[in-house]
Amino acid sequence: MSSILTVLFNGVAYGFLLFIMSVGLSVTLGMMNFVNLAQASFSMFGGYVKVTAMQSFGVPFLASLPIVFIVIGALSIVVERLIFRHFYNTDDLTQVLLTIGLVFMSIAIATYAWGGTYQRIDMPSWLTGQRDVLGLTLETYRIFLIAIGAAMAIILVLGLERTQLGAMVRACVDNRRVAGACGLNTELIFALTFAIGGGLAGLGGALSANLLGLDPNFPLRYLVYLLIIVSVGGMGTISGTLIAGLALGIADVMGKYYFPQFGGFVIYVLTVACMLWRPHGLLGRQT
Amino acid sequence: MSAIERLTPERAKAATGYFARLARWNVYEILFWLALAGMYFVPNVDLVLMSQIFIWGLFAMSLDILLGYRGIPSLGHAAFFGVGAYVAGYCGKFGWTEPISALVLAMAIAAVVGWLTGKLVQRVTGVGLLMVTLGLNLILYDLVHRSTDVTGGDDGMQGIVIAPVLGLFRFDIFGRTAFWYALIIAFILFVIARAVVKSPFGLALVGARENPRRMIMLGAPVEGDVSRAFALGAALAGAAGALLTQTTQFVSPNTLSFQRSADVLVILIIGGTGRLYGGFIGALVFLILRDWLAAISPVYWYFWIGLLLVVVVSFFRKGLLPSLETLLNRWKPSKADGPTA
Amino acid sequence: MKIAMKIAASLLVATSAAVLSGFGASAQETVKIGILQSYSGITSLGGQQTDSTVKLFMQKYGDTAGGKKIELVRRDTTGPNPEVAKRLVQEVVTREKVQVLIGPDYTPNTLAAAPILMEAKVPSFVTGAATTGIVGEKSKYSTRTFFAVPQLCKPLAAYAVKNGWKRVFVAVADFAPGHDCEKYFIEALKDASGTLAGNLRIPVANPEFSGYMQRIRDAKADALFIFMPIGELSIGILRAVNDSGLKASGIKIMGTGDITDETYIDAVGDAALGTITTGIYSTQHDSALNKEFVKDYVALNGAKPRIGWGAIATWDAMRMTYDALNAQAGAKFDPDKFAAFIHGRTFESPRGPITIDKANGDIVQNIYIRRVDKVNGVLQNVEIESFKDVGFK
Amino acid sequence: MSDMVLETRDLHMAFGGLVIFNCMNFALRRGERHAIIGPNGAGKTTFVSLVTGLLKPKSGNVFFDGRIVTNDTPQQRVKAGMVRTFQINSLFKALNPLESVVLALLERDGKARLSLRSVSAETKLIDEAMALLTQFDLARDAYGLTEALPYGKQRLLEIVLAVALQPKLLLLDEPAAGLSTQQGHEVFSQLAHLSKDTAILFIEHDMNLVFRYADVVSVFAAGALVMQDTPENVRRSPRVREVYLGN
Repeated sequence: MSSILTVLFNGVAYGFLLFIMSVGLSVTLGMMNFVNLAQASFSMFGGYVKVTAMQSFGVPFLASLPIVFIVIGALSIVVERLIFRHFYNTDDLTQVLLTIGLVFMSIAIATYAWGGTYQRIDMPSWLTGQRDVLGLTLETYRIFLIAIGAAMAIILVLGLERTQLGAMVRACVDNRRVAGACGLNTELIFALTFAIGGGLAGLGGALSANLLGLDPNFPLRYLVYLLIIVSVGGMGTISGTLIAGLALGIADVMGKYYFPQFGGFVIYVLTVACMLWRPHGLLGRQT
Repeated sequence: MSAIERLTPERAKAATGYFARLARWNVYEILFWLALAGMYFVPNVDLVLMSQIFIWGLFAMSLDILLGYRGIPSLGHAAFFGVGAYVAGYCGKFGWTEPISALVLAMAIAAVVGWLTGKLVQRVTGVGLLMVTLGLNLILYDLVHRSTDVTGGDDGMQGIVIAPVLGLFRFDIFGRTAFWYALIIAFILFVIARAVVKSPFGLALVGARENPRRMIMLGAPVEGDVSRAFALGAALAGAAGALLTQTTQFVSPNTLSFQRSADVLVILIIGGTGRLYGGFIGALVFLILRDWLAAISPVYWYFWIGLLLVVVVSFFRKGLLPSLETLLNRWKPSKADGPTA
Repeated sequence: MKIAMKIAASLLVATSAAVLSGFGASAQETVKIGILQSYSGITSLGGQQTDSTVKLFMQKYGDTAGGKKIELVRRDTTGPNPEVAKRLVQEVVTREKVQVLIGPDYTPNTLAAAPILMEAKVPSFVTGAATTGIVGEKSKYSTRTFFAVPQLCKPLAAYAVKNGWKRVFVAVADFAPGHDCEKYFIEALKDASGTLAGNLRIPVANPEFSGYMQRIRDAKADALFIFMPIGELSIGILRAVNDSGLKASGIKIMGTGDITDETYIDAVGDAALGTITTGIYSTQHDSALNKEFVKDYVALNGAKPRIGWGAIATWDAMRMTYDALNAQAGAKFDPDKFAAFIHGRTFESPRGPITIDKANGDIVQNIYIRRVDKVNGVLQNVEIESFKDVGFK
Repeated sequence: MSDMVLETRDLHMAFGGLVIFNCMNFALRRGERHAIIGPNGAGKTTFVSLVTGLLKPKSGNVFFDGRIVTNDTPQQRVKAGMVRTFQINSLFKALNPLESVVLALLERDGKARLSLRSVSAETKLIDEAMALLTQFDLARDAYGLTEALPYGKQRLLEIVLAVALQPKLLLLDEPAAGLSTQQGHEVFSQLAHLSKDTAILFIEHDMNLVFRYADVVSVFAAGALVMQDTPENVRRSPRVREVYLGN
């Protein structure tokens, strides 16, 4: 019984990890309708910023997280102003090509700046090891992941899905001219949304790097996972991303525990089945 | 309102002539293929690289049938390439060494796989379609990669023997046979694909790309057409895969990788969709540049390839070929307007 | 003036002698060595290490061997990509006229290139592919300076049982080398009368291990044997073994040396401590030759990235190339003699003594049991025991 | 064989909890020119979509040509002779008018299947397409970009694509929408030339057009058929006025 609960707990934690990694993409792709694969690169840079802050400047782990959010958010604004804003009206494939190009460039930049090998990531001792909770021995970092993932989910769902800002972003995306005429500063709102999306992606990288390994190839390795989570959840819905992350996370861990012979299949098969069943994602608007 | 006009014979003839003109080969096309063949005689040219460019061009063209003509973006096109590659590999391994018939078999099996894929996804559009094709690709890759006993797995399949083409030309280390074999097969399949897209079926594909709802209200079997387009695209992709196996006498899960699916999409979009030639132009530019960049800047060539993509989408929004056409049309504005079907 | 005349005259004589004897216009023949490694992306470390080692070797032993000037031709295989690797081999063999090849890396690349090298009679060194049987009758010009999978997988079974870890759980990466290793290890475990507590095949694209960890824990084994390719999978599993508390539960963690490769063991961090691995080479190897090698390497290339197995495999390949060229000094390059000279040779390498099998060109070498320890604050694979002259089958 | 080309019996439709139709019974004779009028939200377009199969009713049946077609796909209904146009132009942007009409004819005859023969081999269909374009005064625009056509011409092309299929029943969703009165009359006078084998059901707001070209007028309001009668009677009906002006 205890092993079932531990496996379930680990699945939930993995689900939150998937959510944390993909929520940045969910914001730009879902809310802005911009296929920004470079979110994966923002994640990678988030990881590097964290590592650099901690190792070169002695910043504590928790303090490094807001730094990551701000630095990567600012970087997103720069990229948005310089490049992305010229591509709002292009089709999906053009955006894919543009942003995959940026991903390639980011890999070379990271190799140049931080070298081609994996980074050493030291976690503070209070986040390592295991803790006994209700008779179960649970990994400390996973407890932390669940807590921070849940906090992010609540803030984002309340802050972006249910508020004025969210409505404004949607209005701007649906019709820029009308939104502009209504007195909304579309440029500012777009840039802000990108900053939030980028900052979240950076956080995702910073929070997952110690589990996933951090090297210049990070974006290409995890891009597919980001796409899967966001599309299974449904475009434009943060709660969908959360549900997809949790569902796939639990299924993956359970699958590996009970049916290890199926290997990594579980997540792919579920994705295909889900997209055939609901082509616009679990919570996406089915048109 | 003007009085009702009658259809004059001249007008009817002009209309038929219009379609005939669309199907006719123009001088640029002939020059293009002659130039490809002429590459053989360029001193010190890398013949093997050229043969792989033809293969990638054919592969990208097969995606063009789906993406360019039918408007279906597949993120898993390498699956069909890989099916063709492995069928050709098994043929060579188990004694069916004659390459041309093995290639036809590879196409046939890839077509069946494509048709079934089409059946599965014919009601799905947009992101769902992207993710389903991607997912199927990943599943197939995983299956082949893991099944070491059956496929050789990650190490690749060993013991593939390919007999000389027509019993005369063996695959030599200079890549001479590979060059001509890949070029001629690619050309034959191009001619077939070209005929298909200029046929009524091609018109129906473009119609469904432009407006599927209207096609339904014309009574068109749009869903069946999706399967047929997938079968055709898969057959051509399978041929490209078989060509790769036969010219390299080797096959590995690499032929099925997501990386390949992404690369072929990139190549096609760089070249330009909906023209069949876009894939070949894209393959020429992409592979030659990549080879060159990897040689001069081994560690950082990713940066330059990335920059190339950014530049292409910034300045040649629709790909290189359409930009080239615009340029040519500017020189001779009298060219009759014609759609791309 | 006289001296100048003498020099001119002797140059003239030498030149005409060269022309007459058919050596070409130059007095000094060149030998082109192709280097086909991966320089891009995730796999770029392999190429980087090869380059560093070749640079060191040529700095130390000069750029001529057997009177022939060494010229390098570098190409990027871009990783395990047989389509590219085979094309590049064809390209360097037919257009660049390369006579000796270091690479290509990775098993599929090696297999795809083998027929070309055989047909063109180009001796090659396998410095980065471990599958059994990829050198031998199908490629008699090939020589392996790396290792063969059974070399690393088998000895650990005997070692484990000897130390009383009888029930062993086996976790391998779910791809061809993993399947090979699983087979060899389980065979050896049975021979040593140990028992299999369970086994797992873990997908190569896998960011999450907790389900597997729980399964391993449930099996209550004495030891866990791991085979993972170099990279994030190795880092991930060692961290998972540690974070999940599996290691603290007392199970012994062992595996092939890939999982604690020096190039990224720092990224694993203290989670790697105590891991027992088999290896062909550790920078900690206690010999004068090795100490000199490590000192020179660090002096030339810096302490980072750290020296891994690719470096030693390349070093020995260069060593044999120079020796073989010296052996045929003054004669036209002969690939058959080159291969014949190397096959059957035994010599001392920084890793310890190695022998190239006469019939197969495969390698026979000492396999070391190492334990990850901190040496001067740095994680190192410290050799604690060795198996002498382990064969490649 | 019934002389009704289209009938619906007890058609029930709802989106979520919102009931659009409850018990809609409707009939249309062969060759009839039949107009549907009614205020916005009366369910006119939904009705056309139910009839043509783009939407499925919750219950009830659609009869076409004496046969139940409720579960037929839109394509099957088209093949059976039921063709519609859309309220908003629904054309092929990248195809010119000639290609569009040829495509419609190819689909009508089931000739758009995999083949290696160029479209130009279908000379008969191309002639027919050109004849249709000529008849609807589009021959001069046959090779131009569809996008670049003036709106009225696009509207005509929309109708040509439907007419090309030689339907037994042509459903036109606001064919004159966005057209000037004069253009509207041009469109309808073209339609008047169609053979009497083709019944026409059209939704229209312009009462001049309705009363001039329809044989029968149905009035929809709030998901119900309020009245079905000749144009004269409808014009005079106080109920219809009530429907439009409210109580």
